[in-house]
Amino acid sequence: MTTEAVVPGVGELAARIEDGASLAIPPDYSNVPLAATAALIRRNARDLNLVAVPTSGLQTDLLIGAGCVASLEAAAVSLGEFGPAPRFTDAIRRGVLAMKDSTCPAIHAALQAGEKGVPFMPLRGVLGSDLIGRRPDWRVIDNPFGENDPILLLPALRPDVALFHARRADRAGNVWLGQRRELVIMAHAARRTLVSVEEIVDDDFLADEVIAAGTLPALYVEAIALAPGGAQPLGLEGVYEADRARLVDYAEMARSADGFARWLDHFLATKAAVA
Amino acid sequence: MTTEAVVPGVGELAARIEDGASLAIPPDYSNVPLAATAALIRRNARDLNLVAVPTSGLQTDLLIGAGCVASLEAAAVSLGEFGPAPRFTDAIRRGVLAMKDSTCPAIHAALQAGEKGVPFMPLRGVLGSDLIGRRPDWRVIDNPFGENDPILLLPALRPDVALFHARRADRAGNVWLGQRRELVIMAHAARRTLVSVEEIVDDDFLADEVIAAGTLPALYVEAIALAPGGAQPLGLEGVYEADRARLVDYAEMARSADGFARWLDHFLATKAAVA
Amino acid sequence: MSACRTDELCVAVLARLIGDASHVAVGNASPIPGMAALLAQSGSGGRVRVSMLNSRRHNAFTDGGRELFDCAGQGRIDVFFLGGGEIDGEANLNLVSVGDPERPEVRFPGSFGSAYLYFTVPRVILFREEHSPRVLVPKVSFVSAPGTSPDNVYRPGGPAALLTGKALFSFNKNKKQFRLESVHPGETVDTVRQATGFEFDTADEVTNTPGPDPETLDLIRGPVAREIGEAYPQYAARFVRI
Amino acid sequence: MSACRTDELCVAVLARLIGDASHVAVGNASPIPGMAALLAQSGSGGRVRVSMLNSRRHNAFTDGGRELFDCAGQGRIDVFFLGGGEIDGEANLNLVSVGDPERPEVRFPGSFGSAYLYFTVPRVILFREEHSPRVLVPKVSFVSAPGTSPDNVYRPGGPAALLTGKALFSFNKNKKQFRLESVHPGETVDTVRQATGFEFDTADEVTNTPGPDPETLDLIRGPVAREIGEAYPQYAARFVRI
Repeated sequence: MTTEAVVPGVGELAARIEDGASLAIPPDYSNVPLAATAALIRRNARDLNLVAVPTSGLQTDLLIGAGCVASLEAAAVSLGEFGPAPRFTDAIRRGVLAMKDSTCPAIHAALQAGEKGVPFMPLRGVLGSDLIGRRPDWRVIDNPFGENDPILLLPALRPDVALFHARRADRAGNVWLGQRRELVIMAHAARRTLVSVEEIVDDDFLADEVIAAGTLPALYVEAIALAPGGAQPLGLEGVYEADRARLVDYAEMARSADGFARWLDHFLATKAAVA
Repeated sequence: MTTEAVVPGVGELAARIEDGASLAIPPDYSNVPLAATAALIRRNARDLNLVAVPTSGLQTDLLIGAGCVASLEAAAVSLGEFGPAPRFTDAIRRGVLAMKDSTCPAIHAALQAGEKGVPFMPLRGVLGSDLIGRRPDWRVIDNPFGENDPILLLPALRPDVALFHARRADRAGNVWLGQRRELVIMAHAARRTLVSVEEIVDDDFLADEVIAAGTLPALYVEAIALAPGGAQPLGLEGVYEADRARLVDYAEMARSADGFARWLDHFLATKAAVA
Repeated sequence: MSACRTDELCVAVLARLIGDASHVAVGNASPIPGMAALLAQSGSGGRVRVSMLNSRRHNAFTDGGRELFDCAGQGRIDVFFLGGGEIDGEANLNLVSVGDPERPEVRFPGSFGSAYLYFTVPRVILFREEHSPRVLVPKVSFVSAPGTSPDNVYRPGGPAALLTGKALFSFNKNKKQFRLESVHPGETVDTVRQATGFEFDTADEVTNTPGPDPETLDLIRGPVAREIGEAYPQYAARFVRI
Repeated sequence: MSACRTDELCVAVLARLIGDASHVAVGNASPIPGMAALLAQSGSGGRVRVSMLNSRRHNAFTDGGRELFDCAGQGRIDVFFLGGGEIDGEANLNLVSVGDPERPEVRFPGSFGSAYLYFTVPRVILFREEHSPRVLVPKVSFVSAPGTSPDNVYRPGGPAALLTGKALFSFNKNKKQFRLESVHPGETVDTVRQATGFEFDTADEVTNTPGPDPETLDLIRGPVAREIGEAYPQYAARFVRI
């Protein structure tokens, strides 16, 4: 409808994420909002409750290392081919991070429950996993349609905020996501959605039925900020490749708190320069 | 992968739908496979258990009038602006159709349960509706995450076959559906999916990320048949408009069994001519 | 008040009932609610978001048939319109059948999304132009969607008002009763009572339903009628006058 | 049998284990299973469908992150690969941590989809190149995904085999036990037993794991290695020789 959704920059996105908010974030291979993450660290965000959809990597490791995170729900956290996520691993080993270990389809299903406005979603599998004993918020019931057939129920996830980076938005606030439909569900399930984008274009994404098929309507989007290179040093499919050298550096440097601080300083400086 | 999915015509689709099968079909505004429906009637299909996703109109009325239907699950059946569905209404009033009245989101949710391979899906609302008393397959339980909080559970729908018409398929069997994602869920939930299309093209829909975002992968598609005009006399978005005169005729003629038979004869003859 | 037809009056009244909702959704086969939504949007300077299922232009949904319902479940739809083959005095809606459901005397198309949206959309406006004892019955023969629910039932939504071709009622969910608020031109409390199969409360002062002012009527007959033509071509002709 | 490296041997063995599955899926960070899937596809004349999450070319999913799991829930995936930081003799997998989970000595990335896919995919092939008492433990410290389940638990899937850099085991779910089927070149039953932290059964005749024939090895070092480069550029170089 209007261009009210467009805000000046990722700083404005970060300002809209309150301390203590539950924050849904994408997996490392998809639309990671690292410019907005730098802004969150710069504004000294605290006590965030991260929900990785369904895994995370550099973004979560940065936020943990910078002291922004109170709790984390994830099916996994790692830097993928670059190795373990050092600040995550360190925080877990020191017992300073409230970790809610999950499994990928459980996070997807719980977000779908949030999307549908139902209080829970059933999921097959998982029974007998030690994950269940550490998730007092999960329930196992006997399938009401079966007999002696236990099944896991997951409470709906409705994160306060979904935050991700995308290639393109139009001026009405519609965001093209293509096949990255986990981000669509994330936005539907979250109460508010904030998006950084590579570019804001004049087309109306909903007017073209082919584009519309991969578009998250503005209806779900509270604010959009322009952030070219907003996923770097991670890659953004179809736009830029990951900066492998910087990621190798991270995996190495972040093994110590000092090394992490040095990498982070450089990262914040780089992001500040382009913001 | 291969072009094995492409079969000679809608007759071959109809041959793959066994008598007694449960058959998921789209709403009247979206991709109605009327050429394939004519083929089903021509092959004298019997005892079909229709699942309208979530409503239906002309297609269901034709199949009922031609004696192909044993039962029907639907949130509504009507010819929309053209009035009530006469053969449906007649069959209900004579008590010869096993009707499972539902509500739109219940059918969507039950198909999502089928899509996810879970035995049921919860749904808010509906409590206190007389629909529930007539659906012994539905259950009301107390929300395990709440207290004194009744909630409806719907058993998963996994139709034997999903049948619909689409604009385009590629030679690998990928089908472009755009925003008609109820058809994607229908295909995921059904054990087998049969599709008639306006055209089969040489492109690879999965190679183009913008097209891919609206594409049902061949993985879910058992057979595709070319059927230009395959939704007529209903319309197909972006391709042709509904033939309003023929629909007005139908609404009028089908009020009697004789009139229905005359309209049907003409319809079958027309469809045979182009098949 | 300008002289206007009943359907034009209904468009104006429904638009007032939409008020400053941020998101109003309109189901299929609902041209008058659709026009009302467009009128409300126009009056709000575009701030009211309209999702009209029959429309391509006024329909931002991209996720298939379930999106309307999921969106309502998320609490993102403020106003929706429902009707019914029968509506009773407790705001129960019947969209299924009259008589024994196994061999009904009358069969309606079916419940559509009513059994869900009546619970999940905060303000559901009931609209049925026919105002007769056949439609407005003492007790519906089949409850597609109940007007009220026990306190322990999750129900953020429910009926806010009932508009017919003769009158406007509000609904009091504690009393489970409609209250006659205003009668349309040519009607009185008595003619409305005669045409209504259920008991209802009456406002202390039942007014005449105010019609659209000349500017609003121009909007209805001009841009709004032309705009609805995209979704309901057969309806536009009925309204366009300027 | 041609002289080949252990990783090349593993590709060949995994491809044989895939057999004539109609749909094999490969998770992230799984280049050797990915190569095996491509090899099996090539051997089947393209009939084996491969869904490799890391790939764009060999990945038909268009519905976002949940599609792999939904697809498995629908029964449309026949073979999947899992590994683990720890694997015990009952085929329990640990992808979470070693020691008290509140203050673990070792933290792995997390369970990913293992707790679900181990139940829903009929033939799960366990693959871990490192074969040591550290990985193959008597009892995992944390069960991400159990190897077996009570009879009343819905479980169409489970472990079919375990391949390491030293040996191939089958799994008997009734005995809840691995059975050593073959040892790789340079290994014996004894060296394998020494490197394994859990008890296992042995086949009546433990054979030498057959490696790829020359044609297969050419495929691995040629088209398959080049093809995996699209998904795992850093891996292709390690394999391409022709």
